[in-house]
Amino acid sequence: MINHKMPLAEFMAQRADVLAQWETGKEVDLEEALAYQKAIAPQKRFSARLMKAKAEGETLIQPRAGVALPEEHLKLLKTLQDEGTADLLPTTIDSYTRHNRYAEAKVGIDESIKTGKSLLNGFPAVNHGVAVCRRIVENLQVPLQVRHGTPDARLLAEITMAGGFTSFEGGGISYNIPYAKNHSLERTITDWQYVDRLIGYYQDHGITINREPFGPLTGTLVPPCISHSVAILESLLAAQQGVTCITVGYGQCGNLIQDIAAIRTLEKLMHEYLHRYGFDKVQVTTVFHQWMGGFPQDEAKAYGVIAWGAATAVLAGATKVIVKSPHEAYGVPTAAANANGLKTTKQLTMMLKDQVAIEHTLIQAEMAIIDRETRSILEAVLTLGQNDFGISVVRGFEAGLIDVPFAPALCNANKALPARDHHGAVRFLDFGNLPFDEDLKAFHRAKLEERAKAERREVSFQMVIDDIYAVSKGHLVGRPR
Amino acid sequence: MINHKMPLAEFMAQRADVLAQWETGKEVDLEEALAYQKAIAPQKRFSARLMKAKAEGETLIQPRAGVALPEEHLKLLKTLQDEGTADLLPTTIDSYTRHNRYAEAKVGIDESIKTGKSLLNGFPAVNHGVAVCRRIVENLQVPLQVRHGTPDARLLAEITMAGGFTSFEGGGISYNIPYAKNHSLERTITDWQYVDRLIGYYQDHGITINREPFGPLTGTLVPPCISHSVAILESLLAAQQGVTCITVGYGQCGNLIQDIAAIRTLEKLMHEYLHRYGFDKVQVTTVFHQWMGGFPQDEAKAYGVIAWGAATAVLAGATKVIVKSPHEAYGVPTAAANANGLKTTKQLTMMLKDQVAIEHTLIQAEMAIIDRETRSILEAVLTLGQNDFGISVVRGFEAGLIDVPFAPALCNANKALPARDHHGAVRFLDFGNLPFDEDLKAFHRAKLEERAKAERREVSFQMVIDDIYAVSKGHLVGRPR
Amino acid sequence: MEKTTVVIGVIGADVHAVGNRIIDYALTQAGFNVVNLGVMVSQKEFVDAVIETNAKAIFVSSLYGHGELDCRGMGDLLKEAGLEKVLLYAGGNLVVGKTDFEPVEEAFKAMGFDRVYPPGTDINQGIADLKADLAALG
Amino acid sequence: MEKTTVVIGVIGADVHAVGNRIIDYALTQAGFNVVNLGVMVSQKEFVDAVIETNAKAIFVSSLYGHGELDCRGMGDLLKEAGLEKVLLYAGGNLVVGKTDFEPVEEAFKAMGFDRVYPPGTDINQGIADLKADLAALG
Ligand code: B12
Ligand code: B12
Repeated sequence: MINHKMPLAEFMAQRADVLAQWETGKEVDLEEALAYQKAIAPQKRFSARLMKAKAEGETLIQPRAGVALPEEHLKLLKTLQDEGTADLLPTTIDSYTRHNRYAEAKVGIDESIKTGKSLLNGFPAVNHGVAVCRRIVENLQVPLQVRHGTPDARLLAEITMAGGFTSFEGGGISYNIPYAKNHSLERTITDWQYVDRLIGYYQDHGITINREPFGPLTGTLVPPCISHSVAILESLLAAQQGVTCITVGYGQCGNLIQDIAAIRTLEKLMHEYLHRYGFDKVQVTTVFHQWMGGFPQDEAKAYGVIAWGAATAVLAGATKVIVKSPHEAYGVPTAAANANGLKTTKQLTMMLKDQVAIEHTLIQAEMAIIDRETRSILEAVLTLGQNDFGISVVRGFEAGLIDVPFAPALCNANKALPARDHHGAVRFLDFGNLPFDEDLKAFHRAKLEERAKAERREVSFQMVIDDIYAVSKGHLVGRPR
Repeated sequence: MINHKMPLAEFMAQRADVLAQWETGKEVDLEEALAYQKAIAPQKRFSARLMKAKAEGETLIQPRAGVALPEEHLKLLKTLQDEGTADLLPTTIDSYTRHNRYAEAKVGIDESIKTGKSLLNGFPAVNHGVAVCRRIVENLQVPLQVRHGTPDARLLAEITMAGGFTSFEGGGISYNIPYAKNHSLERTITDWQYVDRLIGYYQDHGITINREPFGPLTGTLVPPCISHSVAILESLLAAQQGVTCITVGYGQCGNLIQDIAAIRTLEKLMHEYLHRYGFDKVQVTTVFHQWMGGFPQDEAKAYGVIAWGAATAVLAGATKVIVKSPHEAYGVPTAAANANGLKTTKQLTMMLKDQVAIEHTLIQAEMAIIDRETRSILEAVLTLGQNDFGISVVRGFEAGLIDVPFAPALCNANKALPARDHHGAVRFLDFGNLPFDEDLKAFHRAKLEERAKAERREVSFQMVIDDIYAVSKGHLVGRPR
Repeated sequence: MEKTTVVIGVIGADVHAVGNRIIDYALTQAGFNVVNLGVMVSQKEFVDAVIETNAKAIFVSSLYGHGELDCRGMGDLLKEAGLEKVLLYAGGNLVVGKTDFEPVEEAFKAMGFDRVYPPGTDINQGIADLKADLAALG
Repeated sequence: MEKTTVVIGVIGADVHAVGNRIIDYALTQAGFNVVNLGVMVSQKEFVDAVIETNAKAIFVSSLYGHGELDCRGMGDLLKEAGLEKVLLYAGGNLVVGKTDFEPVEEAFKAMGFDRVYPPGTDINQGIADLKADLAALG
C-alpha cells in the first residue's frame, strides 16, 4: 500500500507482471488503448452520461448481466438495451475470473460451448481478451461498465479498459470483504491502487473512466454508516491515484425515510471528505441498488420489491439505479426476465421523474444520525491510520471500527449485528467495536427496545434471522408470526 | 327524489315492483334475509374488517373479479383469496346486468355454458339469484362486496344483500355519469335512494352493510375536487337513508403529493359535511384505486404501475386499495394474472405497513387547494339546491358546477377539461362552469403555463390527449416527444 | 372536394367514452367528416346513420368485452340494407380476456368486418388503412 | 448421548455467507455438533473435515451458480476415502438460472448426493430429512 499517487515508472514495472498473468495480457497496448478510448463518443461514455443525468435530475437504470460466450453475451446486452430500455449496460464477470482462476473459467467456456448453455455465472472477460470486449462495446449504443467482485482485478482492468469499457466497479475493500475469504486488505488495497492508477493514467491522458465502489457490500441489512464509510474510504484511495469520476453506492434497506436520508448523506459526506483531502475536482454521482438481500420466489412479489426500489431511487435522487429481475431468488435471469425488471423500473423512474423531492423532518433527523455515525467511524479510522488511507482501512478493520455484517472475509471483525427497528430502518443490535459514543448507542438501543416491546419479546439474534428472511417472505420487519 | 328517509310503507310498496323485474326477485324474503345476515361472522363482514384495518393503520387489498358461471366464479374468488391473499373480495357484475338487460345476460350465460368460456365481463348475480350468491359467500373466508356500475341497482341490491354480501358499491351519481348515457340523475338518484333505504333497513335491524360510492368515476384524469364532491354528495344521500358505514374512494392520479393530499382531504371533508347535516355516527373509511386510466400493454410495466399504486395507497393512509392486474390493457384478467396483481400489491402494503407517514409542506399546500376547490363546488351546489341533496346534485350537474371529464352521460356538462401540470398533478385546462374564484383559476392557469413553457408549446387540447396516453406509454406527463 | 364521412361509435351496452373522443378528434384532424354516435350504440343506429349521411365507413369500437356478442349479424344487416360496400372496421378490446388475436380477427371477419384491430391500436393505423381502402375502392 | 456431527460449508469459489450462518445456527439449535467450514470450501476440505471429526453428514451449499461444476466427483471422492455411508446433501441455488428442478436433482444424485434441495428451501426441511435418514441408517 502507498499513500501517494504511484510513480509512473513503478506502475509500468508492475504492469509487465500483471499482463503476464494470462495469455490475453499481451493483447493490451496502452498507447493504442488510449487512442481507442479517445474515439469513443460522449454518449457512450459513462462519465458524460452520468453527469448529464445528474444535471437533468434523471435516474438512469442499469441491469446486471453476463454469460459465458461472446455472441450470447452481446445478444443478451442488446436485449437489455433495446427491449429493456437500459440506459447503462454492465458486463458481469463470472466467479472463476473473479478469483483469477482463468483455467477453470476456460473449462466453463468449453463446457458452455459443448452443452450449449452458459455454465458460468458471468462473462469471463480476461479469457476472451481485448478484441472480443471491443466487439461487444462497439455493437451497443449505451455506455458499458465492468461489474464483478474481484479482489485482484488488475488484469481484468487492463483488458477491459483497453477493451473500451468506460466504467469499472469495485475497490480494495468492497471487493474484498463481501467477496473473498482469505485475502488481506493490504493485498487487495495495493492491487486496487494499481487499478485506480491505471484509470488515473487514462485520466492523465484526457480520458475519464468512471469508478464505482461497490455500495451494498454483503447486501444483507448493512446499515448506511457502514457502507458509507467504505465508499468514502475507497473514493479517497481512488482519488489519490488520479481517479476523477466516482459513483458511490448504497443498497436499499427498505425504509423510505432511511433510504432517502442515506443517499443524501452519502453525497454530502463525499464532497466534504474529498474536499478535506484536496480532491475537489472529483465528480460525484450516486447509485442506488434495489434490495440486495434475499428475494421472494414469487415473481409478482419480486416485481413489487423491484418497483419499490425503483421508486425509492428516484425519491432519493440517485443518479442511477441497479435493477433486479423477477428471477432473483432462483438464479441468473434469462434475458427476458432481466428486461422485465428493467421495464418495471423504467415505468417508475419515468412516472416519478417530474415529481418534486420529498422533504420530511424525519429525513433531516435520519440524515443527522447517519452523518454522525459515519463521521464517528471515519474519524476514528483516519486517526488510527494517521490519514494514510490504506493503513487507516487495514487498522480500522483490524480494530473492528468498521465491521461489515455477514461478511465472509476473515479480516472482517464480524461482531457488529444489525436488526430492523419498529419502522423497518436498519439499526445495530450489537455494536461490536464500532466507535459510537454512548448517545448514539442509546439511540440504537431505544429503537430496538421499541420494536421488542411491540413484539412482546426480547431483543435477540432471532430478530436478525427473522429480518434476514422478512423481505423474501413478504414483509419488511421480521415479526414473530 | 326525496329529501328525507323514505317512509317504510313507501319503501315496501316500491319493493313489490322491484322484485317483479325478474323472476329471481321472488326468492328474496327480507325477514329471512335479516336472519341470514345476522348469522354472518364479524370477520366476514365488510364493516368490521374495515374498521379493524383503520384502527390498526393497515391497508387492505381487494381485486375486481367476476365471470359468468357460479362454479367458475367461486373458483376464481378462491384463487384470489388463497393464492392472491386478497383481504376483501368482490363480485364484479357483467355489463348486461348493469343495464338491467337480464335477457341478454341469460344469452351470455347460455353461450358461456356452451362454449366453455365466460362470454360475460362479470357475474350476472340477478340471473343467478339468492341461493347461488349465498353458496359463493359461504364458501369463502373473507368479506364480499358487489362491484358493478349499475344505474338502477335496486333488484341487484335486493338479491345480493339477501345473498349475504356485506358491501355494495355505487351511487346515483357515480354509477350514472361514468356508466350510462341516457339516464337522468333524478331517476338514478331516486333508484339509489331505494338501495340506500334497503341498506338503512338492514341497519335499522342491527345489520351494518358497507356502502362505497364509486370514487374514480371515468378513471381518466379526474381532478380530486370532482370525485370528492361526488363522493360527499352521495354519502349525504346515503346517510339520509340510514346508511352508517361508508367508504369513500379516489382514483390515483399519479403524483404522490397530490394523491396523499387527496385521500387526507377526502376524509377530512367527509367528516365535516356529515357533521354539518347531523350524520355524525357514520363510520368513514377510504379506498384508493390503483391507476384507473389506460394501462401499459407490457406486463412488466403494468406491474410497475400496480406497485406504484400500492405504495401510494399506503403512504396516503387509505383503508383499502383496489388492485389492477398485469392484463389490464388487454381484457378481463385470468385468475392467475389477477392474483399476481394482488401479490405485487400485498408485497408493498406489507413492506410499507410499518413505515411512518410522509409529511411535507407541499402536501399541506395541496390539501388546502383541494379543500378550497371541493368546498367551492359543494357550497355552490348545495346552495343551488337549498340543501335538498337530490335537487342540489341535479341542478349542480345541469349548471355544470360539477362536471366529470370524459363522461358518457348526456346529463354531464362535459365542458371541464383536465391536464397535468409540470410535476404531473392533474389540474384544469378548461374550467367549464366550475364555480372557482379567480384566485383558484389563476393557480391552475399558472400551473399549466409552467408546463407549457417547459415544453415550449401552447396550453392546448393536444396536452390532454398526450396525458391520456402518457401512463400507457410509460410516462406520467404527456410531453411532446 | 367533399369530405368523406365516417360513422363512429361504441357498440352495445359499452360506455367507454375516452377512446371514442380521441378517434373523433383524430379522424377530424385527418380531414374526414365524422358522425359520432357516442357510446351505447346499437347495430341499427350505426346502419341508420350510414344511410342518413351517405358515409363510406364505420368505425365500431368495443372495449368492455361483449364485442363478439354485440357485433354478431352486423355484416348481414349492412348487406340487407344494400350497404355491402361500406367499409366496416372494429377495434378496442373486442373479446373478454387476454387472448391470441388471430381467432378474434377471424371471427370478426366472418361477421363481415373488413378490418379488425387488437387492443391499444394507434388510431392513426386505422386511418392509414382507411385511406388505402378508400383509394382501392376508387 | 454424544451429538451427531455435521460438516457444513459453501463449495467452490462461492462466498455467499448468510445462508451458511443460518444453517449453522439452525443445526446447532436442533442439537447437532456443527463443523462449519465457511465459504469457498474445496471438495477435499469437506472430506478431510469428515475424516477428522467423524461426521455423519455433509451439507454442501452452492449459491452462485457453479454448483454443478464444483460438485462433480464429490461422491467418488467420498467413496475413495471409504466414506460412502456419510450422508451427502446439497442445497442453495445449485445451477445457473431458473430451471426445472428435476433434471438438477437427477444430475446431483448421479454425482453421489443423497438429497438435493431447490432454491430457498427451509433449512428445517433439510434437518427433518437428516434426522429421518440418520434414524434409517440406525
Ligand atoms: C446476498 C446475495 C449476494 C451477496 C452475498 C454476500 C455474502 N458474502 O454472503 C453479494 C452481493 C456479495 C453476492 C454476490 C454474488 N452473487 Co449473489 N446473491 C445474494 C442473494 C440476493 C441472497 C442470498 C442470501 O443471502 N439469501 C438468504 C439466505 C438465508 O438464503 P440462502 O443463501 O438461499 O440459504 C438458505 C437456503 O437456500 C437453504 N440452503 C442453502 N444451502 C443448503 C444446503 C442444504 C443441504 C439444505 C438442506 C438447505 C440449504 O438454507 C439456507 C438458510 O435458510 C441471492 C438471491 C436470492 N436468494 O434472493 C443472490 C444469488 C445467490 N447471487 C448470485 C450471483 C450470480 C452472485 C454473483 C456471482 C454475481 C453478482 N450478482 O455479483 C456474486 C458471487 C460472488 C461469489 N463468488 O460467490 C445468483 C446465483 C445465480 C445462480 N445460481 O444462477 C443469485 C441467485 C442471484 C441471481 N438470481 O442472479 N450475492
Ligand atoms: C377507463 C376505463 C374504464 C372507465 C371508463 C370511463 C368512460 N366512461 O369512458 C370506467 C371505470 C367507467 C370503466 C368501466 C368498465 N370497464 Co373499463 N376500462 C378502462 C380502461 C382502464 C381504459 C380505457 C381507456 O379509456 N383507454 C384509453 C383510450 C384512449 O384507449 P381505447 O379506449 O383503447 O381506444 C383506443 C384504441 O383501442 C383504438 N380503437 C378503439 N376502437 C377502435 C376502433 C377502430 C376501428 C380502430 C382502428 C381503433 C380503435 O383507438 C382508440 C384511441 O387511441 C381499460 C383498460 C385499459 N385499456 O387500460 C378498461 C377496460 C376496457 N374496461 C373493462 C371492463 C370489463 C369494464 C367494466 C365492465 C367493469 C369494470 N371494470 O368496472 C365497466 C364497463 C362499463 C360498461 N358498461 O361499458 C375491461 C374490458 C375487458 C375485456 N374486453 O376483456 C378493460 C380492458 C379492463 C380490464 N382489463 O378488465 N372502464
